[in-house]
Amino acid sequence: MTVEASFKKQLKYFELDISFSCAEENMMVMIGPSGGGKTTIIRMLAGLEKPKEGKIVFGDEVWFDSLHHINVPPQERCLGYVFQDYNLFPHLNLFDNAAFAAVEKKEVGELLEVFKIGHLKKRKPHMVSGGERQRCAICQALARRPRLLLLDEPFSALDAITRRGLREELKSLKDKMSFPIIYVTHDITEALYLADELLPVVEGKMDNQWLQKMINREPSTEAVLRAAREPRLTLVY
Amino acid sequence: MTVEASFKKQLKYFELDISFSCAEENMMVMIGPSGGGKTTIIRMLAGLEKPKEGKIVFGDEVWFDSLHHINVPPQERCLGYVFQDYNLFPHLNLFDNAAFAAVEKKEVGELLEVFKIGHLKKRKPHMVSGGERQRCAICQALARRPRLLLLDEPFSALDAITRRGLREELKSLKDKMSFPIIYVTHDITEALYLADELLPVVEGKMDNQWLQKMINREPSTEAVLRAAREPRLTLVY
Amino acid sequence: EEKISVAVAANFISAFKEMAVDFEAKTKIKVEGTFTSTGNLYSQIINGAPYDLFLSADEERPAKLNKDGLADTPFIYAKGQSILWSANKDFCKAKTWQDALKNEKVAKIAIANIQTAPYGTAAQKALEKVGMWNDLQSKLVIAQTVAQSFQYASTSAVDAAFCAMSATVSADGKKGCFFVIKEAPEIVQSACILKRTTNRAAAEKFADFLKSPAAQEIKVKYGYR
Amino acid sequence: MDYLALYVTLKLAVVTTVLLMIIAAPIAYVLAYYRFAGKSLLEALIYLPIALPPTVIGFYLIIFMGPKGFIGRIWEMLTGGSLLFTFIGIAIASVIYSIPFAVQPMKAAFSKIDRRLLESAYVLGLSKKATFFRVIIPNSASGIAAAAILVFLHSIGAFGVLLMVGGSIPGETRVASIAIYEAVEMMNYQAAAMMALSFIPISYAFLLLINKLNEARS
Amino acid sequence: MDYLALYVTLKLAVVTTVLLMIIAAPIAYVLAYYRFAGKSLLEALIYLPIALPPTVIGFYLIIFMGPKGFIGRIWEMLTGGSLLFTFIGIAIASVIYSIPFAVQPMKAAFSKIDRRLLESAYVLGLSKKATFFRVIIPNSASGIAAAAILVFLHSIGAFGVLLMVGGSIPGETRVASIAIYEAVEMMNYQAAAMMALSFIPISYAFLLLINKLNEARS
Ligand SMILES: Nc1ncnc2c1ncn2[C@@H]1O[C@H](COP(=O)(O)OP(=O)(O)OP(=O)(O)O)[C@@H](O)[C@H]1O
Ligand SMILES: Nc1ncnc2c1ncn2[C@@H]1O[C@H](COP(=O)(O)OP(=O)(O)OP(=O)(O)O)[C@@H](O)[C@H]1O
Ligand SMILES: [Mg+2]
Ligand SMILES: [Mg+2]
Repeated sequence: MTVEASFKKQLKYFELDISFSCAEENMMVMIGPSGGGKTTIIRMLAGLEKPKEGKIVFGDEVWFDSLHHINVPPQERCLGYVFQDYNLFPHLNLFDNAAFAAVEKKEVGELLEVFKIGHLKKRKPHMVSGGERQRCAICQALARRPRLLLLDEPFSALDAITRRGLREELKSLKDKMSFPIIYVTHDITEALYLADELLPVVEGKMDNQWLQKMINREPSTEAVLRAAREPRLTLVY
Repeated sequence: MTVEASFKKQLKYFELDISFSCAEENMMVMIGPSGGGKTTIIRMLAGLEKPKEGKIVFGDEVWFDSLHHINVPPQERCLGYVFQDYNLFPHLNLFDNAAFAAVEKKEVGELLEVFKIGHLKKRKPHMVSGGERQRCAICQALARRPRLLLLDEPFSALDAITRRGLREELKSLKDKMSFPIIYVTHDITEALYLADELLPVVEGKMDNQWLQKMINREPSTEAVLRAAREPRLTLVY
Repeated sequence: EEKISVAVAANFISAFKEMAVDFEAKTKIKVEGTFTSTGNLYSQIINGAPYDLFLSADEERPAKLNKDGLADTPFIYAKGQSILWSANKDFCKAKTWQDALKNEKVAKIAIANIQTAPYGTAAQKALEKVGMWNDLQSKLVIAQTVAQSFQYASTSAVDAAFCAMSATVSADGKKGCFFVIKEAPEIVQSACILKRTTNRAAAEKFADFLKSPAAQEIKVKYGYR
Repeated sequence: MDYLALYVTLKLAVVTTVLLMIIAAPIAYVLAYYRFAGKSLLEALIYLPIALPPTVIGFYLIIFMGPKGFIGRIWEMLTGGSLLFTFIGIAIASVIYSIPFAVQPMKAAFSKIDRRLLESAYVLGLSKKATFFRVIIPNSASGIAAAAILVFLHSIGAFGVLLMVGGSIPGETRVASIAIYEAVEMMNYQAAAMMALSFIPISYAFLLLINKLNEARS
Repeated sequence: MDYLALYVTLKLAVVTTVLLMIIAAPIAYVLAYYRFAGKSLLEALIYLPIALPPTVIGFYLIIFMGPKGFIGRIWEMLTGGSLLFTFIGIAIASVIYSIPFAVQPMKAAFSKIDRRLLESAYVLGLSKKATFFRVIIPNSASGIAAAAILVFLHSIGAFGVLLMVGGSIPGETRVASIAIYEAVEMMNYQAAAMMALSFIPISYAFLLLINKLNEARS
């Protein structure tokens, strides 16, 4: 199933105006400066925010169409969404959180193991570390067997090694379940590694230049000054 | 002023047992796997959690001493702490949040500008993006002119360019104010760039091997398989 | 087991309870009382409350029920006497109650609500008769019921209170002293059998009992006539 | 000491509390999350039972619940019996009398819940109703406890209303507070004080129970 | 319509609400954040005024506030006057009578506050007291509003207690609920209904005010 979306919305300091599509089994990575509108885009896909105009089509379902006044509520879009601030339900332990909307309760235990928090399943969210909470939120989203997965900086609180492992797991899970994934990250290496498609979002619009600028940044005078101390690392992921 | 700390505490799955010191004007970077105890260490330094035994000395002040039953409350430690989940006060707008414990109200406006959220100062925290909230939390911590700055993944929600800029700002601010900084990050490049000292924390203990393992990881069979697709980037910061 | 339900004006509780016990012993008919202000009982009755008998604190309401076809002809079941009571025994050293009230030290006097409580109306009439009503206005404290008027006096919240003779037989009542207010009209309390009663025979038996010498004895014991 | 009256009191308080928790929750939900014309007016009406003196409420309840009243007639059609002067009658009166104490704290608790939790539940496919039971209710425990405490204690003390609607039928509608009232009216202050003191252990036990439940949750 | 009584009622309700917000906040704070032996017992005592029939509370208040009572004697030493049958007297009675309605919702709101906000305030150097005023209070707005609404309305309807402590002195202690009670007793049901209906706009206006304040905050 392919997601196709195009929408406009006036935010306070710029207009969001973007269109993109993400094919089945593909992973689209959104990247861009802070405050650029990535989370807002994800929220619109999830049905939590309403574009001023535009259209969202998933496969042959129309989720949103400003012309025909169609707006499918989040419940019926059947997707997985890991929020940027990964809020779990504070009254439930990690297992119950992950199992909150699970299709098969059995899978939940496995998922928690895959994400290496199986031993913490009896703990409440405030009793575990930030990275552990984040991983639980991913389990929660996956356990409901979504048709589309929205991940808003899901690994931001994880160390490189854990992150690397989980990214692999996510990839293989995706292959098993075959749904499109839209992924927000600030880590370009990660973006380039994961992405089937890249969507650089700057001030609400797609901006391919930004990515270029970011990677091959001309060493400015300032940068030269710093160069003495800066490590040049070749990261082997 | 130098911080010296050593403490022990039994956590559920491992024992935290570590000692370190961080000299004035130095930045100590803590890095390590998720759930390894970094946040717990920071919380102990802040006085929010009590080690089972140990000692924390800041300059000539004793903040904590299990032998002499000394435990200076967080209020009197006069430090800046950016929490991992950067919780701002939901009832205040960004300006009031940053000014919450400011020594000079005048500085607050400047700080917000430095961190590029000056235009958002009238907004409530739930009305801005994750990265913007995070930057505000840093302003809040700095505005109180702390004697020691604790940063728990302060830039995790920021894109590389913004991050780069802010890191510079932080560095120059630090030079102006001259306080020790303890910094948690998952970004090794960042760690190596910023650190005067590095503290790799694994399962509650210092583990220098971990860093080695992380950087020069032997390409495993798995990694070889992946190699075809993996980009090898040279990041110029 | 036979049973009747009686709505009783709150001032008559003590006497009623003893009568009920006596009556039950004699007739094996159980008597249940509901006690509250006459006004409340009245509004219950006109809204269909399942009482068999109504013992009012006045004559007016039973008469009205009778007129509206809700009750039989009323009869008088008790007469009460107004008194002026004080917790301070020195208070009664004066010759008359008028003199006692004129004492400088008497700053506050309780009286039951002159509009809603029969004892309040009676006290007002007595004061008017002796020409003290206007002068005492600033010292008067209004209690809602005659029992409350007595409470004020017994807790020394006021220096003296117009209340019912029946108050003097209680434990606290015995601790103080009182004047009988002869100038006050007697408080005539009348009762009636309600038309909706489901057990007329038993209700009539209790009505008769109220007029019997045995009941009279209890009434006197509690300060009624 | 009138133990039967104490028993009726407890029974009434428990019944009222349970019923009101069920009735008040949806009302509080609507007040906390919806905006509509006349909402404040509706709220004012719901809260009216606190503002009115108990005798006045009792007075109107008699009218409504009496054989000629709206509720009374429906009840008679359904059951053939009368509502006034029965336990069910005082239970209904007590529920109406205490509604505001259940609605207000629940509304406050519901409206305090982090919107993001609700959004999270919606995205996970939960209907509004399911979200209410699985997210809102469990995260409002302290507000619900507050409501339960206020309602329970308030219905122990309720008296003016019950006397009007219930009379004083031993074992059925005669509650402890009526017994106290009668003792006071009879100037039997010691008996009144004894009875009133017995409320302390009852309230205490209930508070302990609620606090325990509340702690177990969090 | 007895406008003077209505005026006294409003004045009393406002005074009670303001006083209770100030008195109840620290009590609620202690109950929400501290654990100590006998806490539940203390709580039960604080809540007792709801559980007791108003006439009983009134009775004990007369004793305490009377010339021989503890409070009454202190007051007389300080001011030379009597406390009973004055506006201040009924204000005190009304405060005591409504304490539970202020404490319970505030406690619920305080205990719901995210611990991390408190930690953040402590680290920023705020004392517990400053944290209370700058973090806890502003983030408990809905609970405080609930408390204010309950207290305000409850003191409008308070009547049994006031009747006893106040003595129905026009312009001083005669509140509207007493006027209603008298109208009912005198079988003047229309006047009672009129007076009771006048509570609706009053309650409505107050609710609007509180809701506006609450919205402005959030
Ligand atoms: N609820 C809101 N109401 C109004 N404006 C908002 C709201 N949330 C965010 N914004 C603003 O909209 C813009 C886009 O925010 P968004 O959260 O989509 O950015 P983002 O790309 O996700 O940023 P980050 O990488 O920092 O998370 C920002 O300028 C932000 O201040
Ligand atoms: N409040 C708590 N009570 C008990 N255990 C806790 C609590 N918070 C965290 N833990 C546990 O203590 C360990 C260390 O947690 P900590 O938050 O210090 O890790 P961290 O290094 O900061 O991890 P991350 O990088 O994911 O933030 C973890 O195993 C975690 O589950
Ligand atoms: Mg975002
Ligand atoms: Mg952490």
